[in-house]
Amino acid sequence: MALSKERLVKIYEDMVLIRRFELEVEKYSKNGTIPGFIHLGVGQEATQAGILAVLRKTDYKFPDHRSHGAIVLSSDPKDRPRIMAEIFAKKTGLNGGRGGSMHVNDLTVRNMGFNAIEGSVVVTGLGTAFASVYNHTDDVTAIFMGDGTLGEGACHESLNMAATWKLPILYCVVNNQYAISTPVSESHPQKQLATWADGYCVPNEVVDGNDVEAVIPAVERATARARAGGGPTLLEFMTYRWQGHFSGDPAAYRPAGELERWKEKDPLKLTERRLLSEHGVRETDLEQIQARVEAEVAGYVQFALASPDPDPADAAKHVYADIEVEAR
Amino acid sequence: MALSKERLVKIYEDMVLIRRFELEVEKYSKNGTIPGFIHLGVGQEATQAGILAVLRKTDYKFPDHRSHGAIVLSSDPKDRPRIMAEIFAKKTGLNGGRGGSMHVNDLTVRNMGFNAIEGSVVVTGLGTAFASVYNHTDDVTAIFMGDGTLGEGACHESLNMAATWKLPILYCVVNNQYAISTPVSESHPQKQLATWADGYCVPNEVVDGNDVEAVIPAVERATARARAGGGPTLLEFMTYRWQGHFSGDPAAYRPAGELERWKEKDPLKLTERRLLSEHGVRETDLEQIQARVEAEVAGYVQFALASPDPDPADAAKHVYADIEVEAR
Amino acid sequence: MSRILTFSKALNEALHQEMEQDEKVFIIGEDVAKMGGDFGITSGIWKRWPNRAYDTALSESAIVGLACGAAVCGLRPVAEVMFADFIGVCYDQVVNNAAKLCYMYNGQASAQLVVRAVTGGGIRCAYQHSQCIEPWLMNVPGLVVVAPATPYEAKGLLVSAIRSNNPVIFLEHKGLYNTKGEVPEELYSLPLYQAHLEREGTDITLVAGMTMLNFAQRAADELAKEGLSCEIINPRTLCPLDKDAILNSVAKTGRLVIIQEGPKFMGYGAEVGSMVSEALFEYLKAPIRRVTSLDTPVPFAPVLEDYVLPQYPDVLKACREVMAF
Amino acid sequence: MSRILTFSKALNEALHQEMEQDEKVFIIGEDVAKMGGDFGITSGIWKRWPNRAYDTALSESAIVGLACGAAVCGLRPVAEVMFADFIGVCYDQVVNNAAKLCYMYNGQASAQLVVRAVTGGGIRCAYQHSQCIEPWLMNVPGLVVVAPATPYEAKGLLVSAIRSNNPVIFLEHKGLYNTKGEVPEELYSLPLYQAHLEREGTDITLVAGMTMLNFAQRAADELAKEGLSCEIINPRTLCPLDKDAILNSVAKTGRLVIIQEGPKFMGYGAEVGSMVSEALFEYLKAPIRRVTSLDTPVPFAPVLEDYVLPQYPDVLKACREVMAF
Ligand SMILES: Cc1ncc(C[n+]2csc(CCOP(=O)(O)OP(=O)(O)O)c2C)c(N)n1
Ligand SMILES: Cc1ncc(C[n+]2csc(CCOP(=O)(O)OP(=O)(O)O)c2C)c(N)n1
Ligand SMILES: [Mg+2]
Ligand SMILES: [Mg+2]
Repeated sequence: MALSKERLVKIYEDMVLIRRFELEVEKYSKNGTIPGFIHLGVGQEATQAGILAVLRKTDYKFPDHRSHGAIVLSSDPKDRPRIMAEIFAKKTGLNGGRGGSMHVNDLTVRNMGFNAIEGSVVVTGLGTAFASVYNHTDDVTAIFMGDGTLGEGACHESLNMAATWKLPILYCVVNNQYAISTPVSESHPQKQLATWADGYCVPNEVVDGNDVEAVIPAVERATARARAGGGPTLLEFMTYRWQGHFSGDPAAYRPAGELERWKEKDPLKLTERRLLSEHGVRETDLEQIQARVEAEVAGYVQFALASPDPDPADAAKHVYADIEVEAR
Repeated sequence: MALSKERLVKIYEDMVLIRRFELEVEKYSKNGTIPGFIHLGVGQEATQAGILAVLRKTDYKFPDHRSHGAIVLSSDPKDRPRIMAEIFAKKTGLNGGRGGSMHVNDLTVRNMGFNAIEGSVVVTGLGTAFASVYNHTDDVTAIFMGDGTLGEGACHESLNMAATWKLPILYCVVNNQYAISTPVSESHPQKQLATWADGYCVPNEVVDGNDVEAVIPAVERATARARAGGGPTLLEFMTYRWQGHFSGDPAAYRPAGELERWKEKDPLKLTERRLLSEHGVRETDLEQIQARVEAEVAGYVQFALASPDPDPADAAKHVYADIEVEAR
Repeated sequence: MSRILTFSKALNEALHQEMEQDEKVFIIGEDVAKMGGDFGITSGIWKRWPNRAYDTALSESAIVGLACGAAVCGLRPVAEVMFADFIGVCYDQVVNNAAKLCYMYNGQASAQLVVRAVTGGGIRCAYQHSQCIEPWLMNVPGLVVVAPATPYEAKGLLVSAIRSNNPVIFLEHKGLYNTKGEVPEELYSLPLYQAHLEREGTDITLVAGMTMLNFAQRAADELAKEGLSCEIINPRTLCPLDKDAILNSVAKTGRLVIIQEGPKFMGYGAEVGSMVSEALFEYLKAPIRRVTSLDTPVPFAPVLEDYVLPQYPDVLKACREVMAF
Repeated sequence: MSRILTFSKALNEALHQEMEQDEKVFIIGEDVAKMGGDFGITSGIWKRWPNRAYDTALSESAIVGLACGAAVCGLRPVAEVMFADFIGVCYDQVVNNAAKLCYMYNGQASAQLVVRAVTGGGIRCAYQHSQCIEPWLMNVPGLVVVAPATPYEAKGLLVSAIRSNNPVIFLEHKGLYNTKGEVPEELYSLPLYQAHLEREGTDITLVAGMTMLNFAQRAADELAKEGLSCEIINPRTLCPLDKDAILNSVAKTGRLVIIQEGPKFMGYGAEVGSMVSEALFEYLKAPIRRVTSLDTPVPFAPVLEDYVLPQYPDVLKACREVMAF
């Protein structure tokens, strides 16, 4: 079933927000304002926005290293400037600037954050799902993981245990065709990664990750199953990252024309066309949305730029829950 | 196709050897002569003898912690007493007594030994298989692994890589129903573990592990495929260990009657019946074999008992390939 | 009321009593539920709390990972990885996840879990079942490493470990399981991060925990006959270490012998020695001595393993040398 | 003939030249073949030897496990695990397998492999991409840990690591990749297990490797102006450590400052300090000092990371204190 105009418009705005956010991050990363590595999700907006559109605030969310979009959408709008500030390494960041791009967490909305070791959150997620069952709640755990991450042994231990215990987990495999420079076909034997879950008798689907109207129903099916005690589901979202692995990677490993072909499947354009042709939305409406979002994100950047650096001595805080370590 | 009388007689003798060997080890473990932990393979003789009957001397063999039988059969008969001596912690042991029951290796016959971390040899085996391909030989790598061991993440990394690169590996999953006290059904979601390999597009079979005439053809199919460049195969051998996990474990976790039911499927009895009914072998022939093997194994024990302890200072040898570490 | 219990039974009692008074506590690991653990430490728990005791597949990363996630949700997992050597396969979860969660969450949540593991040599189980893995974990800020030496400590420290909001690696030396000692029936706890002054003395400080404490006590008795007075410090918590307890003692005695199982090079005795020699340069009357295992893997044959592990006479020799200096 | 090369290029040249002269050498890891490695260290190899360069899935245990098996068959794998922090996920293969194979095989075979990994902080990559993981590996008999400090060492030590019959963990500090120095064109090797005397001096011994060597040299220059003469020892191989080189130097100077990135507690400086204070008790004129990181994880924000990492002024301060003692 197609989405209502209202819902599709809302999700379109979410996708525009992700795109905008990423392009701003790219700009300030390239000009050296943002320290460290940055992994951008441009091209993957439909997967991130679609999943977050279904998840509840109380569901446990484990983003991966390419999840700025999911992180922004999971947080309360008032906190979103602080996500940009975190990426900018500022004191006002959601985590006081100690984590940065790869590590933004927000426990108030159960964004459990990413541990930069690929595969690690895939087993950590067993624990939040376990807690839901232990506490008799119907919260699900959604884990973002790339196609490459599927190579890690931790993924097997997680799927095996989740399948055996029927834990409420969504394995959101974002297949953007590459792990850094390595194409999926060179690191995995399956034609579709989703079929890997067959080996564990875990329901799985291949989903067009660029089409929110494909993403949302699939995620709804999976969350419904999980909340009903039906156990885990693995969803493989077929999509593509427009930039290199990290901001700055020339991505020379991509065959000529590949990027262009995928750009024709731009998730934003796809939804724009639907809104215009099927929902009677006008170009000007879309332009208004884009303008509003642009201003919104510009505000995040302003906030981040205007924010102070962390207090150096904060670096010695919270190593342990109860005792202090020696500071300088 | 059924095995020839000669071959079946030979393999029967191999199985009797394993049974005999294990019972002697149990005896000297129980009376305290053998130090450390012992894991016995009584009941699993057909799987071990069947696999070893097909493997070549040049094939790489990775036994597991319950593989005395496979270890004995892989070694040159003249070296077999030294295997018993190794288990007895003697200087004359194949490894000078430094390894013992779980760690007997014999590089002269490419028994690569076991690393007591479950799942570890499953990835190490990638390397011997890789070397076969690198060196353009058709040697296969056979890895023994229990049903429980399949829980380790390393197994996933191994199967994924072997399937992607079509490495010549036999994953010999010895399903004896338990991992220590935990039944397979409580740690794995599949009805048959073999189907786990479907998730990697790896050919797999469920095999009656108590019937050498089922084991041998299955292993022959798998080795033929591997030698021909067809990649890995996973074989699940359905069998049962008669004793507890380790010698001394009362195995209170077993439902009443289970052991008895499996004893009716005694791999030795099964083959005896065949030899008597289908191959015109006489009781007395079987008794001669049993007597010969008994004397043989008694010889191993005599050798082990008569052997001296290692020289203590040898403990400091071979930490590094080229430099000595400080001794006492 | 206190009675004589084995180290194993003391641990088991601690688990039962903590399970009783905090429903957020659960146990998970291989064979810990129905069978009650490879070493029987968790026996009886599954019978009383079938929904709070979980047997798992052989998946140590999943066990520790699950514990991390559950802990962040407010539960108090007590995970077992059987032999401490197996921490190798879940090392990433321990050092890159559990150890850093409190820091990553700015103190808003933390990996309030316990990983129980059986450490040390002596039972002829060779290379991968006999190691003292403490040093693998002691350069990792955020981790707590606890190592009890007596049944009394086993119960009191395990209770504190479970209640701690930090990830605690709780090391149980297999050589201690059958040792006996006085243990109060009632629920009690012993403070983490505090060493215990086992015996006061004036001539030499002996730092020794787990099975090595017994060496220290025997040596102190024997040397007492020679008119030598040993002070014994049992670290109890290896990391973060109770530096003051050790420094105060050595400041008094001026001599230090560290008795530690496990390879000498980069063993925890290295930190103790450096810390003391830096802080008490002018107080030291003799060079610090470390009594340790050889820098080799642990072999199987008794004569070989014994050759590698620290031996009691080594302790006497070290003490006499330090005094003779 | 020698020219100025970067540390990265020197490593790359070592790989090319060893690949050329020994067909048993191959490289394996994530993105090491077609892309030439995340940091470009393996670039050009796949083009020249397409059958000896392997891109893998994200499977570090499989990478190291495969390397172990292939090594035992006589090949010489050079594996890369990218960031050294990732050794956490294949730790078991490194410490329980590679490190022990020579011992388990009674010297008949060994894990003659190299695991290359990028260690250290400074590039704002936070908790799991910035650690100095040396201490995770230094209490594990059988392992060799090598840590070059200059392009010249990078090439010569990598060549020796590849030729070594021991498992060598080869640590490349990310802060050094772009540093430049003289590197001979021809194939040469530098001995493992030998420290290098970087500079002779009489007042203080500075032990410093990798990026810390630069701190030591700057400090030595600056202190020279104050009439202070520093001797600098660069360990090169952290484990097994060249104890004699350090002892000979401190026996002469009587003073020791260890400069080490990574947490202080149980860092390798702890072993150096204990070893020296035990052996040279009567020679030491002042307490040993360790300049290290704080005992915390490594945070992201530059001001935070800099606060945690050892800073150059700390070195001067330590040296002056040691002299003033
Ligand atoms: C255990 C581990 N190995 C390797 C890395 C380095 N690394 C970071 S992202 C990445 C590629 C991941 O690919 P994929 O899972 O497909 O996610 P994508 O980058 O395509 O979104 C690699 C190899 C890591 N962070 N952790
Ligand atoms: C990584 C690791 N985890 C746990 C153990 C302890 N352990 C040894 S054997 C075993 C059970 C293995 O079961 P299975 O693989 O089915 O083999 P079986 O004993 O039934 O032959 C366990 C848990 C180990 N040796 N290594
Ligand atoms: Mg990808
Ligand atoms: Mg089994």
